[in-house]
Amino acid sequence: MSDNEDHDGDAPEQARAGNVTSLPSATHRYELRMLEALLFASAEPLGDDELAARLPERVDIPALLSELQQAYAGRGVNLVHVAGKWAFRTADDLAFLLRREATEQKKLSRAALETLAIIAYHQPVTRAEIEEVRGVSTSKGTIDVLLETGWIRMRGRRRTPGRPVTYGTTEAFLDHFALDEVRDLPGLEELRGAGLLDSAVPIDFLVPSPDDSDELKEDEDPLETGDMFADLEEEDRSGGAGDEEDTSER
Amino acid sequence: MSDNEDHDGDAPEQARAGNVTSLPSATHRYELRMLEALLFASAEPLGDDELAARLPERVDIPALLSELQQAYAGRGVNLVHVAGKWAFRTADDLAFLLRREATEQKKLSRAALETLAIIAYHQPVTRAEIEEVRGVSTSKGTIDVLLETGWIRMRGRRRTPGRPVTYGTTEAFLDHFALDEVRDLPGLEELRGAGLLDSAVPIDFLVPSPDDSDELKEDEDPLETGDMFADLEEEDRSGGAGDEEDTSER
Amino acid sequence: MADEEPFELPLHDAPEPQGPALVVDVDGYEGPLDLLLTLARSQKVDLTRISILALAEQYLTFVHEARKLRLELAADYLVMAAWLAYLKSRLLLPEQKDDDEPTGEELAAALAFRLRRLEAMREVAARLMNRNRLGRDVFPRGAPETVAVVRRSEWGATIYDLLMAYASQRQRNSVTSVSVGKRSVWSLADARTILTRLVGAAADWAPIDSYLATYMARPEERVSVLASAFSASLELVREGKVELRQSNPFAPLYIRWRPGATANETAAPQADEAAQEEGGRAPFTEEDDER
Repeated sequence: MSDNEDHDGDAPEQARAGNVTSLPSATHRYELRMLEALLFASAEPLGDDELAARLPERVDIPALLSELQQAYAGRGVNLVHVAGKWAFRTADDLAFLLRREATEQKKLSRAALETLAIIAYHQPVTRAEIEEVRGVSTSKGTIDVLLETGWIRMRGRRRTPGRPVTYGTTEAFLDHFALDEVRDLPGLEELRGAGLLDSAVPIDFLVPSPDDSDELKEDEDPLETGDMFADLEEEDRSGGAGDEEDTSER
Repeated sequence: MSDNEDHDGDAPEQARAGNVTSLPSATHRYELRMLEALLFASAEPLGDDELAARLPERVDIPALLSELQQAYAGRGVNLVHVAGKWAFRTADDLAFLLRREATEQKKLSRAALETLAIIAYHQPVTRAEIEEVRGVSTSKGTIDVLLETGWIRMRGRRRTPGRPVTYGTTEAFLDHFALDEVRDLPGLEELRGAGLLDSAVPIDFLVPSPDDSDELKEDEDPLETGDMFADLEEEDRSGGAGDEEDTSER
Repeated sequence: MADEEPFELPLHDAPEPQGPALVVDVDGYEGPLDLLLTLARSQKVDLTRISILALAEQYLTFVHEARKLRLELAADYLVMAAWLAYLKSRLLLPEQKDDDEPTGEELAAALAFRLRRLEAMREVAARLMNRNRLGRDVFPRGAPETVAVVRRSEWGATIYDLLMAYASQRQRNSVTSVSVGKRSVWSLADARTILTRLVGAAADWAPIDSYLATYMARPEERVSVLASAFSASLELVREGKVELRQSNPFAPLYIRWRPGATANETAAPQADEAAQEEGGRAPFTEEDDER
């Protein structure tokens, strides 16, 4: 037991080192044990005064603390000084032991699914265009959730007044939906064949053939630095109606 | 990350000291630290399987545990084996120091204490059997108080007429009374030797020993869903005398 | 342990076979077996060497005294008394050879066993309580570091969900635009009601468009509003209620309430029809009937 020996070894060493403090090594050890137990059992970090109140009077608390701290220095648990008080804490490098990953299965809301579908089929597409297809305004939250899935991305800015951000799908989108390329998304006839569209759709009803190529279109400008954050917020401010829609639609 | 540096620093030292054992000493020390951190961080005892799940695969957990236990043997905090698991607990001789940490313990009535002892030593045991030993009917309140402590549990149903619920002790019981297993109950051997754990009048053969294993006995059926609540009440109704006794008992 | 309840009753509670201590209420005992155990202790001998006969007598005396004092005794105590009386008789009477029942000695042994077992349970309960107990004598880590759970969301959606969402919303929107068109048609009755109300309230010529402006905000309704309003105004002219004027083709069309046919006059017969109900609502009622 290397740790124990280390510790046991300390007392005689100290005794040898200085005769003044050598005498009460059993007492010293007992004091160290008391301090250790107090700090271990306490629900809160303990300050010097709190320790003093619980330990016998003549105990040299600072000396004991620094000894205990050294004893635990290389260990799995360390004695740390936090906010002027003392507490045992798991060593920083072992924090990963106390972490567990939990994956939560979440389902996309209908609004998010619809928005995602429009982005997939109509990309590159702006928020205003999504709203036009859906017939309702789209909350920023919906776009945010989709960005979080990693399935959509901001592609650029449309070269029109207001220079709105254009959205498109990502490779992760293709991965998730097991699509080889975005052009594999079924077209009008296939949707109808699958019974997803009934035959009563108007004559001018079109299902675009999607294109997620990285290359910007002629009417797209690249995103500027900072677009990732600042401009989304800007959009949010302009689309005040978005939040209302979120609740009404479901 | 001072801890990490310490750790790194130790390895070469140890390597210098003895070349034979030097090679895995850094790893060994790291494993010991991980084990220490895991056990120190938890207020509940951890079983070998729980430790194994959190430590790298090749780690020799039993060896590390006994090493750690020795390291802490004379300290203010000890590594103890309770309920078949491992936990750090303050040394028992320092109890006086920690009075302030003591949690308010609900005082058990004499009836509850006797009932607890009978459940512990005679488990699995039915209420009728408890009453037979005590010579008095047991109020539902007594069983409820014990269930509330978390020290006893309903195990199953005895396969006899009326299918009475059987009771046994829990892991929390073992943890609370610092018992490694139910066979470590104080005085168990003497009681068994004197035939006092037998339910019937003295016979020298067939001396049962208490058993808190989760596995049901041949004459036990599992509890059904809803047993936890409904059937206790049912029992209560049948044991009308119980309530009277409840007031007298205290 | 000082803080545990004692298992033995305090001495002053222990009843003497004779004397005022008997008045002690039975509530102090955990049932008849407990009472017997307390009485047995007063024999001051090892439980294995106790005189069951003497014990039975003590118990019966106790119960007798209690009844004399008209103390309420729980049924348990009386059952035990009856059993002990039986036991006493078995112990005192000579053995009967042809008896299937257990002998007095066997019964006495059974009682002695039960007393010893109860006492043993009390002893081990005390020993259990005196162990190092968690939270009283030994302590766990006061500030356990709980395992932090890092949540990662995994979004689920199938290609079918996606296509369903796409197809259904596109279809939904292609259908709703038709139904909006239907709803935006102005009926002749609507136009008549509104014109009567608005034009009747004004005194002079005014372009008919000025009355309709607010109803033509939605472009898809514009045509319908104009057409219905024009038809309605022609009808009102035929009835002699309003006058129309247009300077030349495609010039603004002016409308006014015909002088003499005041709004009040026209309202009067309608109000009659509506059985004197609120005049303001009457035109609606009339128009509804026409429909």
